[in-house]
Amino acid sequence: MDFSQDYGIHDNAVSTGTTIMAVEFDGGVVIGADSRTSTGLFVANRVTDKLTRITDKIYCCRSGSAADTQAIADIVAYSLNYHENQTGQDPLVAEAASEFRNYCYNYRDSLLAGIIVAGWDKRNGGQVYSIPLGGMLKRESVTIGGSGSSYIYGYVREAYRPQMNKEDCVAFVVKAVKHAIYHDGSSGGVVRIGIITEDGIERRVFFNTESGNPVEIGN
Amino acid sequence: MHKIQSFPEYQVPGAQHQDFSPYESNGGSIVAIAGEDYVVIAADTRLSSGYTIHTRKQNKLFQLSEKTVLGSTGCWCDTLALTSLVNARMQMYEHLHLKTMSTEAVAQMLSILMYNRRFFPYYVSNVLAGLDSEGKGVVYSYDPIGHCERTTYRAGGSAGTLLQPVLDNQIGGKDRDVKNKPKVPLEKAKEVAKDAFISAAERDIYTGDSVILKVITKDGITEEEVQLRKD
Amino acid sequence: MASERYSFSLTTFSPSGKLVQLEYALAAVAAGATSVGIVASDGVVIATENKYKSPLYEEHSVHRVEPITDHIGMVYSGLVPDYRPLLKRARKMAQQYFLVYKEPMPVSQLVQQVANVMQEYTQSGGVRPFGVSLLICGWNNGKPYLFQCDPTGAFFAWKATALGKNAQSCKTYMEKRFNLQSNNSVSQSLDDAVVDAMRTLKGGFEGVMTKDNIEVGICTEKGFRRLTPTEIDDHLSNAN
Amino acid sequence: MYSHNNFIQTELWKGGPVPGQFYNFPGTSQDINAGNITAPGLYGSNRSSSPITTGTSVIGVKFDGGVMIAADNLVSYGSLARYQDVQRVFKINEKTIIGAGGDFADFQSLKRSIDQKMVEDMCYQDDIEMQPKSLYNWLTRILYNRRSRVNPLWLEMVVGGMQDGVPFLGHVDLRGRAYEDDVVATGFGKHFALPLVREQISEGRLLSQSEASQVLRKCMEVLYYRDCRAISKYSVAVSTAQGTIVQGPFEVNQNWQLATLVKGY
Amino acid sequence: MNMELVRNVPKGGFNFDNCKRNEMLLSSGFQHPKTVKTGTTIAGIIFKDGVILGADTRATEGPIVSDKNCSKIHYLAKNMYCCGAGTAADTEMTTDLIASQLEMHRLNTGRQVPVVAANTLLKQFLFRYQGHISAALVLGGVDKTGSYIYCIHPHGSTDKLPYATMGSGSLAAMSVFESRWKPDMTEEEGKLLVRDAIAAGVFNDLGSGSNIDLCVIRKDSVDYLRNYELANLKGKRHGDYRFKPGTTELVGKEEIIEVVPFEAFHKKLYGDETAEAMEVGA
Amino acid sequence: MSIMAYNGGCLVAMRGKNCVAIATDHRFGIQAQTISTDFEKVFQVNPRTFLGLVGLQTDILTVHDRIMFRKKLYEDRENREMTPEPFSAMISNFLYEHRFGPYFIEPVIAGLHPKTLEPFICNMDLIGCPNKPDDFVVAGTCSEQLYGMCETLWKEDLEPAELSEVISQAIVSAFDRDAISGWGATVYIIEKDKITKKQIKTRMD
Repeated sequence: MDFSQDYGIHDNAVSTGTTIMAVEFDGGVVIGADSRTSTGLFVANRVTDKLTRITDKIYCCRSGSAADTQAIADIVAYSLNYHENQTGQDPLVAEAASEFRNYCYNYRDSLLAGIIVAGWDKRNGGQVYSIPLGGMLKRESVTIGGSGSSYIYGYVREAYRPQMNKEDCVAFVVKAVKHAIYHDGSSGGVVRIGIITEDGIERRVFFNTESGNPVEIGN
Repeated sequence: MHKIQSFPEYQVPGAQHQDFSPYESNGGSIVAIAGEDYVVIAADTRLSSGYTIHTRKQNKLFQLSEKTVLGSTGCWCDTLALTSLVNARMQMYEHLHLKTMSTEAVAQMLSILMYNRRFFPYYVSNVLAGLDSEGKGVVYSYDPIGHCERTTYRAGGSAGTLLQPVLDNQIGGKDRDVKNKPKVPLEKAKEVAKDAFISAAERDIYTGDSVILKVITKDGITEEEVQLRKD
Repeated sequence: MASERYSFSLTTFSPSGKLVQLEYALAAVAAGATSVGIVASDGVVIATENKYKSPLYEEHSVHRVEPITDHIGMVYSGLVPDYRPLLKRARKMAQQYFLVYKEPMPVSQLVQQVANVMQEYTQSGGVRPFGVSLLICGWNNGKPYLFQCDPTGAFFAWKATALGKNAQSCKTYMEKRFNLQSNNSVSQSLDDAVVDAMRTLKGGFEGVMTKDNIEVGICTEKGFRRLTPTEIDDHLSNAN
Repeated sequence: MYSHNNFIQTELWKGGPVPGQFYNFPGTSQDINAGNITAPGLYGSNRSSSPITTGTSVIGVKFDGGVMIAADNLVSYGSLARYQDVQRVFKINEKTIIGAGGDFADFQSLKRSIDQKMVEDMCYQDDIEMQPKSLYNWLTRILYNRRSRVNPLWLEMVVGGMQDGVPFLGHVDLRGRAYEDDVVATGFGKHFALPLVREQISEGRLLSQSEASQVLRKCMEVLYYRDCRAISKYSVAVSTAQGTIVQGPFEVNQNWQLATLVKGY
Repeated sequence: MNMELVRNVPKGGFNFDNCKRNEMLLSSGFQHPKTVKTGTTIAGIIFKDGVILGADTRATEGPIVSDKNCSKIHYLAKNMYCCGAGTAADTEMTTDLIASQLEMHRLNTGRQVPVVAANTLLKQFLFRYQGHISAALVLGGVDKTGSYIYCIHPHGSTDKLPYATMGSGSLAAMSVFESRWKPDMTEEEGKLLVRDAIAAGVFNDLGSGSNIDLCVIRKDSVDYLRNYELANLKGKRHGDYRFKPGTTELVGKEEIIEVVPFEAFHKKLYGDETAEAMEVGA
Repeated sequence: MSIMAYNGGCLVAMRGKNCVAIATDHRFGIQAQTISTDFEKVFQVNPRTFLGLVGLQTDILTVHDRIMFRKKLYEDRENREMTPEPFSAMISNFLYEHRFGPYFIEPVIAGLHPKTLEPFICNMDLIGCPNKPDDFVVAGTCSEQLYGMCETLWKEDLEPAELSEVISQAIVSAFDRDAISGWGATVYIIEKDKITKKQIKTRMD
């Protein structure tokens, strides 16, 4: 009997139907994400943290199946930590991205994961790598991902300028994710922002209020 | 096939492709017990589907005349359609013949109305209770396509399988070394009907909230409500 | 020595019918620190030396008395490194038993299984016997139990026993005490047993016995636990 | 050998009994499972159709002296939150209000018919207005009719108003399943709003008008948090003895302070 | 003797021997049998001094209630409990297994296990089975670093939250949390809130029912409040359903089987062969 | 149709005052065809413990064999009687081992603890989820009918004689409304020092 006929609440896998984004700037990267996790039409978690720590200066933004992306992120974090201990050096962002790519590509038929890897390293500064479904890997100076991203390609293309400073990047990402939240039913909640520089990460949360202007709160 | 499927670029992301079934089970149970000069019919008042309770106070007993009450559960929209049809037919009969339909006639008509929809049946479990032309209590039970059976007691609806053996045992007096089956007094019938629902509410998730009990005698119809579990 | 010719492989008997590797393993045990165990009517105690060769050691960091489940505990004489894997295996066995039968593993069952493991290591290729003997104590069926497991895979139930360096003198001491008692035990009660265990250990103890160089575990109806240094101190004053 | 006679099953009477085999047991339950009953013949059993432009929950509550129906102002196009200023609750006349969830195109077509009726009503100039129960029954029959043709209007509606001076509140869905209660809801509202309102009206107590609007406001807030197809703006239709009125749009209260407490997974 | 070598002795882990046969049986048109599900409302919150977990007590087999008073708050460790929804056997066995791993971890490390360790064990276990073990869990616990509630889905994804619900009644329970939860509640407020959330599930979701269980975990104490509230009692029967002895007709006379001592019974049941067989072997 | 109903059959166990009862029908069929009418599904596994298995007949035999093997292993190894609690835990564990390729049976266990004489009843689904209520447990093709009967007839603290009547009436009335169970029934009443076995007269159709 189709008990949960209505909205696929119980049978569906949990997915982060998501908008995620990352931008490089001189000296670091800004990453951003909405905070909605859904099963079918039900919001399973409205304050999800999709910005996941891999090392102190490398983070990933997760979209796709929550279970798959969490599992991969855990494995990569473990292996980079091991790498760090073995070599005594901070891993490169490219190494992290390549590690992610390996999992996403090798298990492309059994995983549903679209990931953005972003961070800062000594050799190349702030970097953003995009790993969409299928497991290809591409470095980009600005990238977006997740179901909500299709609504903001135009905006991102229009509003992005190379060489933006940090705060401009933050404003740009917040605004873009807010647009996606506004249009995409699978994205919602607050906008979480991470600013990764040489000094590590600074986290901010922007509420999505009536006025349309994001309100910054300390974190 | 929908036209949209041949134009994949126009498919709507996130639109839910839902299969439509015209039927839905809305739960509910009925118990009817006929005696020498009375008939008791009871139904619970929970209307539900899936895991949701739509309302806790849906009366599923339809009084058709002074002597006849129909209990109907299953697909609630079919119940609504069927009972309003029965009501209309009975009114037509009354206008045409200048008398109220007898219980036997209602029973027969109901069977025909249901068989009319043989290949797209009313998905309902009907139990008709009334006094026959001799004033004796009588119960008719139906399958979804109109097969009609005259009995003295019957349990139907979602907890029908649970309760039928209880009635067999307590009212029918089966499986016992009883040579002369005693006639069931009205009080006993009411007791068993209520207790049957208490049992059903324990184990059938679609039966609960409260039970409405109607007693038809030559003096008319009385109604009683007993509360059941609400979970 | 002639026996050395037959000691290159574990699975080879000497002409006199001995497995000399096992005798060497027992020798390793006999050279280990002394452990004693005493059963009383209301519980069982196990105790051992935990001496440090240098004052630079951090005390109470590595334990010799360890719990296996809530109601079973263990101590050893012999080689520490061999003790750890056995302890881990024992804990796992106890957990697996509980998962299947939803009742705590009887002490005798655990002992049998641990002994099975130890026996396997006397007969398999590429391994050597464990260099430890174990004292396993526990409570079930409303009774205290004390078992000994040897590297050979043999196991015994005791009212009181000792392992390690001074085992023989300890046993002699306890036998004497046993003969003085009339209740088929070395001690009157668990509290007495703790004190008796300390006195027994003291027999061959080099240096001064303090709360920091012995370990004591007790098992009663309430389960198994290691005594804290303060508790040991209290009992030590009685033992003197 | 004999067990491989599956071809008989399909050839002779699909779904019927094969010699020596049962197809319908008492006690194995589920034999009268809605999903399994097929309607062979002209119509086929299932029709695969899907609503495109949809509205989500509608909630209706009775209070002492009237009825209130609330719904948010969104009509989605799949997962796109496309039209964010659509009213989904309506005043039909001075005695009747209605709220609609489901396929909004289907609703608009129904609404045109209803409006037509209102014009007719007005033309008679007899001061007789359609009452909510009439509309409720009419909708039930329309929807049942369409479902019986296995071509449903993909709708779930709440009808309310004053029936002979007494508050009336009913619910009709795409199959023509209709019932009345003191609180009704459609879609996600069934899961989120009913518990919240039922908690307050247990023991048969009726809410006051301000309590009713308070609890509706709370429900709309929860729905905004937890329904992927809801937005924060909503409208309310109210019917009392004084007449009917649609109010709004209102903005729900939001509290996201929670987000600052959560980090990692 | 190495008992593990003997045929049919459980090696641990799942056994897939029957899969092929079952697939064949079921492909000839038989339905797969139903397992007991706990439709369930489970919930957990963090309050000022710890966490509170709650659950209903109904287990169902399709539309039939198969257990009216099952307990869905499972023990994991002294400082952690875990509510389970989904297939009853799965939640039961999964939590038992993890509890046992945690106990071993505790003994081997010699210190209290942090809640996050339980979360990791659970999510990795469930992820390995890719959702085929249908256990939806709310894990709650207190350790040295603070109080935690984790929401664990069958596929192995987790959410760390201050309040969480799961099961078929999760929506009803969540509506209560969303409208009344606030940070730093007192224990009394917290218990009332969780009770209300579970009650919302019990009374509005048909998959949940019967009683309300609570479990309060504080820094150094736990209150497992089994049947905290008997929300639904069986109605009082009106009739008397006793039978006179001899009502049921028998075939022949009743037979009395003597209760023999275990040893004799064992011998009778298995015969004496075992002893002989051993001797032959020797 | 469920594979569990292929051979038909039903079981019920009840708790009484210092006693337990377990009842089984006698039918073994293949779908509608009745093969034999003396297939009892209840086995005495210890002096005061009974195990009932209902479902696919081939699995009843297999599972019974395997469980008895494991039980004997336990009893020989530990040299003591297996009490009902660990016995049912073991069955639960055995069934869950086959989580992804289950045996199509449902067990019912009824007995008295050999020492404390505490009554014990338990049933499980086919993958071993234990259910130990303090009233009654049912299994088989007419479990719904049995639920209805037991909920109505059972009450606390029934004496052995009363319990015997209640369980007999419950199973007979229940399987009279089930086409693939019945053809006779056996009831066992387990008390401290005796077990009463009764064959009940029933319809044979």
